[in-house]
Amino acid sequence: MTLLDHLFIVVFSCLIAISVVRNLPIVDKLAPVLYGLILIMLVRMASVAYGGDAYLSSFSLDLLGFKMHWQFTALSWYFAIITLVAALASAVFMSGDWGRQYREGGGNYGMLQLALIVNVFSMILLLGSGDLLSLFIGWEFVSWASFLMMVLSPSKLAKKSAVKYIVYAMTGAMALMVAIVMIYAVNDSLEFEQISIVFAQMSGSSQVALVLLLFVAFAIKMGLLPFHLWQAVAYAETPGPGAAFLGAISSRMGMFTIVLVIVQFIGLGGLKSVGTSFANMQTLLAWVAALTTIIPTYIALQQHDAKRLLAWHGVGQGGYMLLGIIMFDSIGSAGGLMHVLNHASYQAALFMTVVAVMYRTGTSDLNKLGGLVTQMPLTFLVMLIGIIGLAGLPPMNGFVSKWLVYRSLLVNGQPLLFVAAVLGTLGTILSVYKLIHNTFLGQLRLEHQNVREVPWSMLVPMLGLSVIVFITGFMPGLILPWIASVQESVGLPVIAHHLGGIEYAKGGLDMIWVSGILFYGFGVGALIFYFLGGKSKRVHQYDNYAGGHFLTSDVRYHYSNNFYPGLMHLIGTWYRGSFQWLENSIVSVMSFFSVFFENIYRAKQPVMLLLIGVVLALLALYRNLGVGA
Amino acid sequence: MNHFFTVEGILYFGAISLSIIGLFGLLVSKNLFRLLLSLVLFEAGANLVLVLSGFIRNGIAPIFLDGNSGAVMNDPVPQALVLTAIVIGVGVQALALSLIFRVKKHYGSMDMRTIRSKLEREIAENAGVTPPGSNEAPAPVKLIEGENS
Amino acid sequence: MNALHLMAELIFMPLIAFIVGMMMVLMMRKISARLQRRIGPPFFQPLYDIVKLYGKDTQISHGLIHDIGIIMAVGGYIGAEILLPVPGMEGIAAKGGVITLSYFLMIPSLGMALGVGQCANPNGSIGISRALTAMLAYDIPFILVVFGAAWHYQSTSLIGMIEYQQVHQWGIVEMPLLAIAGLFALQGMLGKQPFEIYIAPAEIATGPMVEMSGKYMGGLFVMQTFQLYTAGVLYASLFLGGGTSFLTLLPKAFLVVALPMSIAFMFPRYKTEDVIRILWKWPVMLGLISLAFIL
Amino acid sequence: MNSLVLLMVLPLFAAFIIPVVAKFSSKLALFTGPVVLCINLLLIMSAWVKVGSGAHAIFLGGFLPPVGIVFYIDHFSLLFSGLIASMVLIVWPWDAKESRLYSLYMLLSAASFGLALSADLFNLYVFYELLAVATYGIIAKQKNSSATAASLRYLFISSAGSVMLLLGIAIIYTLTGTLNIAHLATMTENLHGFAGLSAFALIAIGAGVKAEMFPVNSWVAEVYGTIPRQLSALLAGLISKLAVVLIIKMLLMVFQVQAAFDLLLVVGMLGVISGEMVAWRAKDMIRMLSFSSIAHLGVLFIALSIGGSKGLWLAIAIMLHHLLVKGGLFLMADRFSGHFDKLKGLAHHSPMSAAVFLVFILSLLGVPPLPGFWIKMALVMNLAELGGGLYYLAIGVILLATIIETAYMFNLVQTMYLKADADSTPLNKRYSASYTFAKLFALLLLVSMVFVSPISKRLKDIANHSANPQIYIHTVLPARYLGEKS
Amino acid sequence: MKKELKIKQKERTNPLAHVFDDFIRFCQSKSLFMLHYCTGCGAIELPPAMTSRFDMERLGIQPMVTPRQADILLITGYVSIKTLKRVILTYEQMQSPKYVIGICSCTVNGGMYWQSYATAKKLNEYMPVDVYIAGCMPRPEAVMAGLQRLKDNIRNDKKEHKGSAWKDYFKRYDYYLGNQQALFGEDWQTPTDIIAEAKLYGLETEETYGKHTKLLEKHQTPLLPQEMRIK
Repeated sequence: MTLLDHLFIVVFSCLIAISVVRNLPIVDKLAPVLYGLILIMLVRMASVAYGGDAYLSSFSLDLLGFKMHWQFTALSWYFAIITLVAALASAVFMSGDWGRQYREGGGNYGMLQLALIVNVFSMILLLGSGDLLSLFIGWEFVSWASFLMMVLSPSKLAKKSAVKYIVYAMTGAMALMVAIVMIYAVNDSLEFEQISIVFAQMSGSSQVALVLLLFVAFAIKMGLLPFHLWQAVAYAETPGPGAAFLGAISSRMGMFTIVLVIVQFIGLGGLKSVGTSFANMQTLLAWVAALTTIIPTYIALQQHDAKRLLAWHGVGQGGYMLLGIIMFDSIGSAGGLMHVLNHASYQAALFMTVVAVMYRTGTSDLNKLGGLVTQMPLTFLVMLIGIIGLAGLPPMNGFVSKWLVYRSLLVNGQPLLFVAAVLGTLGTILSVYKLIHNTFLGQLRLEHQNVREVPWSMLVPMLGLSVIVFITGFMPGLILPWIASVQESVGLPVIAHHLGGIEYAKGGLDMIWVSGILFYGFGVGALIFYFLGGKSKRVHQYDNYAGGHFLTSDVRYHYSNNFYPGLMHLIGTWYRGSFQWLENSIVSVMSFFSVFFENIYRAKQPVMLLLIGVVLALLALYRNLGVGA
Repeated sequence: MNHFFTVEGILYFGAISLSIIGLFGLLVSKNLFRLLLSLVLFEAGANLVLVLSGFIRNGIAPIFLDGNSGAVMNDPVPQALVLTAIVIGVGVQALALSLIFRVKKHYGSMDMRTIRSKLEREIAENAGVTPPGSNEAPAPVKLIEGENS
Repeated sequence: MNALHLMAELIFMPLIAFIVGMMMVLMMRKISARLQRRIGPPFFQPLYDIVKLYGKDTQISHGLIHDIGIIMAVGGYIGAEILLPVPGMEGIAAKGGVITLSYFLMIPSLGMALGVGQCANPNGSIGISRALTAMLAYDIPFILVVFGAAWHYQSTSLIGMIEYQQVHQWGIVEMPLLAIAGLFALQGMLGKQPFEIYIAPAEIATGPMVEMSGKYMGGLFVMQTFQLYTAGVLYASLFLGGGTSFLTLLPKAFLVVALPMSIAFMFPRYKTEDVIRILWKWPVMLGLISLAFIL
Repeated sequence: MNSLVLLMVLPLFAAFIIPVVAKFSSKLALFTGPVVLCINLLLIMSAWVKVGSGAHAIFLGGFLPPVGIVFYIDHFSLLFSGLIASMVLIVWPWDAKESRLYSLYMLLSAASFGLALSADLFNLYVFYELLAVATYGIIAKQKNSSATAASLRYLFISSAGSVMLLLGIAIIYTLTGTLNIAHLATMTENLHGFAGLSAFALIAIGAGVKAEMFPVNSWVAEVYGTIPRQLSALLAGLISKLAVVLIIKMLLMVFQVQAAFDLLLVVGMLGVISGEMVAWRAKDMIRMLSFSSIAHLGVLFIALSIGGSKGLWLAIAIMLHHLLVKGGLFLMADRFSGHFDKLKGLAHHSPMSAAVFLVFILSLLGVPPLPGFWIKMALVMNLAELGGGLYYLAIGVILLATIIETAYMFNLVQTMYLKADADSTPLNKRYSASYTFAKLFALLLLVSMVFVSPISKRLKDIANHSANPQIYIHTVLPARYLGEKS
Repeated sequence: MKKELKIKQKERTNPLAHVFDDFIRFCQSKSLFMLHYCTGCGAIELPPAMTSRFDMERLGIQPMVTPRQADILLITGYVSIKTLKRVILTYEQMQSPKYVIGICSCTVNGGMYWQSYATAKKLNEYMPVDVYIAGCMPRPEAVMAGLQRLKDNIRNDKKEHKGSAWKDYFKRYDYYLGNQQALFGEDWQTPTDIIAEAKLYGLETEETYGKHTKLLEKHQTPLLPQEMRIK
């Protein structure tokens, strides 16, 4: 009974426990404890993250001639630790006052807790998969689990977007099944090593087919460009902390499988050999990643619902991870992998702040909020740290992984990709400022005068996550060993790192010094501000320059709607929703065929069909055999 | 084409043309009864083909053999088979006739097309659904709740 | 680099930046005056303005975030100065390269944006939305220039770049088009005339500075000095070979800052979308062409 | 072993006795049918044990083949006859009071037993016709008169199909001079020409009418739309499978040639695509289920096109799975009557029926733990092993069908879990036997989820045993006949 | 003629503070931001003062847009009652040390509108005025001279006390408020809170409060700034 078996057993028993006790009041206390327990089990296996070898599970199934076994490598441990921390945070968030309000609002609270543990269980199962078939089963479990989480919210739009998600997810699963079948057909085994062996033997066109199928399957889950339409609406409509959990880690399972299958077993040589010299598969993937950083970010810029805005950013940041990993060099892949953890931390924190604002004000529409910084200062602090992380500015961890991605683009000499990534970053800065400005800054509305700070049960996970965002930013050396051991286990060049940051021949990064200098600068600025200048008088929000006009409460003196008019004048016409049009056209083609077949079935005289069928069959046989009577 | 003008060639041609006529009748005719008759022709043609499969040129029917086993005999087995096939055909056609009477009584018309569209509308109604793509009148728009239910 | 040397650098680098920056502000106002055939302000005018603003008896604040905004604005630039190597003093340029520096230049604008946000004045918010859009506009060519330079000098640390240029010719000689694109981007970065829509005085009452009084306005003036100094010295060390001593560095920096200034006062103000269109069209095109040569 | 003929004789006898018995006491008439079926079930069980892994042939009337009619008994045919007996018992119309309907059911089961057991081509044709007549009778017997119209239209297409079947048999007879399948199996070489294959095509499409094959299954929507749910469960679940058994007998023994496989493959793919597409547009449960059963029979044909024992094993597994799932869904269908929008909030009224519905759908889609997944996985793996463009196209079609199925099934599930509003019909919650049987089927499905590997091993030996022609020929044809011939 | 009103703010005594204060006053005199608020016809004289002929920038004076940044409030020309409301709000939004320069004789004594019903005759009744520049539109030279005078007053305010008239607004706020209420009615109020400002910076005297401030408290709901609170 290896440690991995203990982990599986503990997770499964937690699933049973929560499903039994989910409608009783004690689930609020039990859920966080259980997730903490799983986290401890995971930490016990931490040796794999510091260069130890993978844990093999003693379970193995042999069904219908397919052998299945499970293992836990450094890669799976890295993703598992992110999943567990995100699950613990959202469980603590869920089981406090938010849960009580959700229950009173008619939501099915027990099912939400169950959905969370089912998600965690299926993710652990996927992460622990040892061969292609267990990977596929884990993959299906994860898609169905997140469908279960999405379908819980009572709104009609949520259910419609959940169904749209499951259709996308099933398309991905079927593409994965075809790829697995192509690999199985060659020499009847489903081990991971088979991928590289089979890939080497394959002809050019089927190589392209295999890589494209694998990429389509994983891109759908990660919401990369052509398949990104489902993710934002689905995650925005998921109830409260569920959105935080899904936004943080659920779509990163696609990243796990991309690293596991495409990076580890097909590798850079494989990708480069596929396709013509100019447009090989690596440039294609890189450009999909680059476009994914830009287009969803600028769609997010347009949203006026906070959850939708954050969900679109989740899609955008996925592009960074792929951009980093596709460079296949030490710093690029380290940047991509680290971005998974960074993004999970601040995306979960930001989603929780938006849910906290909804908990107090009842709406997340950016045009109906404003000025809440005086009422909810701690939530503002968490959102501030979160947006600095999301925008990738120095003190926070987002900067470290973005710096790594930029550095690798610089070293590999990719100017256009570099500009695309920067375009994505700037778009993020613009839209996160719009988020924090419209929610917390500006004029406070009358109806929000007596809004109070959210209770501690919601503040603790938010503050915890923002501490993680800051600590991993200030001392990236804490998580870089994990990434180094992941790189080693996946066969990528390992990154040289120390506690402060990254050593690199042509210009490294030392976050302790950089953040130190920044705080030194803030200290000097504060000194100048408080000691050189005199006392300043706090004034009411109506004591404001308005060209001599007397401000009163009947006219709202606040600017939030259509926040970037200049930018929108220029690029407004580019939002033609061409992907939406593509999706609609596919659906209309399908409905055309279905009407065509339906009319066949309404034939007046079915014998006609019989005659046509017989004649065609005989013709086919005649041609097929090619010989006369 | 040489064996076409032999005896069995002509007989085969007759049998096959009979079944083709029956098939053509099935395709073209609208009236139920004419459909049934063309079905009868079609089955008769097929039975003829089955009988002919046992035909051997200038063989005589086995019944006429009085002991001398030297002569060439036609194969009796398909004839036995045809008997059952004809009996089955008759049974089916009788059942079809009774069904046609009840359908005529209920739908009041013998035209297959009106029966089909009426049948389709009845199925859709008892399933509570608008009939699929009925091209007569477009589905009535529900202006007022329950107004045109 | 012992602790004492570092402590000295931590203090003197921002101080030098402040002084040189004030001289640059003076030069700017003198150039604009001379162009209008006026005499222009006396020599110490920037110092007087800043001291007067800090010496104000009363000033208003809209909340803690308003104060923190100004602190982040000034502090961000002080941090950026230490990342910017000057002859004799290198600060921690080795620890973070030119990418970190370009991110450091974004922190003050974000800090100011937060501060202005809490002023709850729509003029300020409109100004900030235009300022961030302008940042989006000028940062693309700037990043392209940084990419070209880093790729050409094969390192991202400014010290390495300066040494390379001491040995070989200056950057401007080897990458002329990139230098021109850099100037174009510099025009946008300094927020001078053609791209100055976000502090349009008549239209949105100087945008972000609408509610800044006393020491808050003083902070922004100090930030302006740092901004000019950083732009000048960064451009000089990227393309004009930096200076082995201050005597060689300062004339270059002043020249670099003087050029956009003199161009600036000829132009009216562009609309925001025109700012983006121009800054995304011409400098980016120039940059890409020059990159084609370098790569 | 000869008692197995009783399987066919008893129901026929009962079919004619029931109207007479009904004169005396209607209760006796009510019970004769199920009693006969129970006896048959017992006979089948005893035969199953006796046959063991071997096979047995019964020569009717003592005439040795190739003249006489032969019944071939092995686990494959016993399995089917067991299914027939149990399915007709489940679907027995207890509330219908006419004795004539019971005799028609008896006729139906007699014909099915005959079809499952007999090994002679013309004999198969006779039982196929008997089955057809019994089906027309039962469909026409329903109270609403639209059923008569549906059965009339069904009669026309089906009898046209059986004429095609007759033509096929005639061609085979002209080519080989015999109709005993074992005898045919020995002289396959002259059947593999164009004439032989065209005979197979005629037989396949002729029998295809009842097996809901693509071009000829337009009757499905009309008939299932008018008859009660239990009967459509029987028809969709089992009777269509019996027609496929007829094709299987011909395919396995005689026509193991690539041209035949390609024909079945193309027809199967068209069936899958057309079934799924129209089911996607369906707006009520019965129409959706009928087109979904067309699609799944298409999958069955694709499985058959793999050929050999592997193909047969997959076909049997798919047939059993489809019987359980489609039968269960049809049995539950009267709980989901009416337009989908009317089903809003159904899951909150009766969570149990929604849960059972979900289990069936998830197994239909092939979601991992459920047996549906293992069957789909094995099917796709075997198709890939054969290689070749057409087979990969088949894989693509099957998986595309799964995606379309997910779309419309979960659109329905989503409306069920919505909040009920004004015009959603209250559930008819009265007790109905078929709902309990549907729950039994769901339970069977979940149980089989646990025993997937033993069941699949069992099915594999049945398939290996009944798929190789040598065993078939040796049990049916006497040794001395073979002696001279081979 | 007015008795010297004692304000609570203590003068800093230590010598270093003196040097420092002198330096700040010197810089204040050298750098003045002018809020160009064109209330009347006199405004046309200011552009020439700023352009190349007279070049106000030599004196360190820059035009600024918002009252928050401005030091000098130039009231040019007659002040109608309606404009006076905006002038007072702008004045109160300016940060002290702030100076008011009344240009044109209309601000001094009503000028040619001396008997009009619609204008405010004496500007210094409503706010303390530092320098008056008479003339029915004084020429730019006069404006420059007035500005120069203001600079001198600021520089040697210590001796002549002519440069800190702005304190008078806080010291005798009740008098000014009374005049304003006489003009605009009892319920006259501005969103700026002068009393709290006086308290904060210790510029209040016994004359700051009086009958009129009590009227103000009766009408104005105190606009207290939202304090940031955790719970």
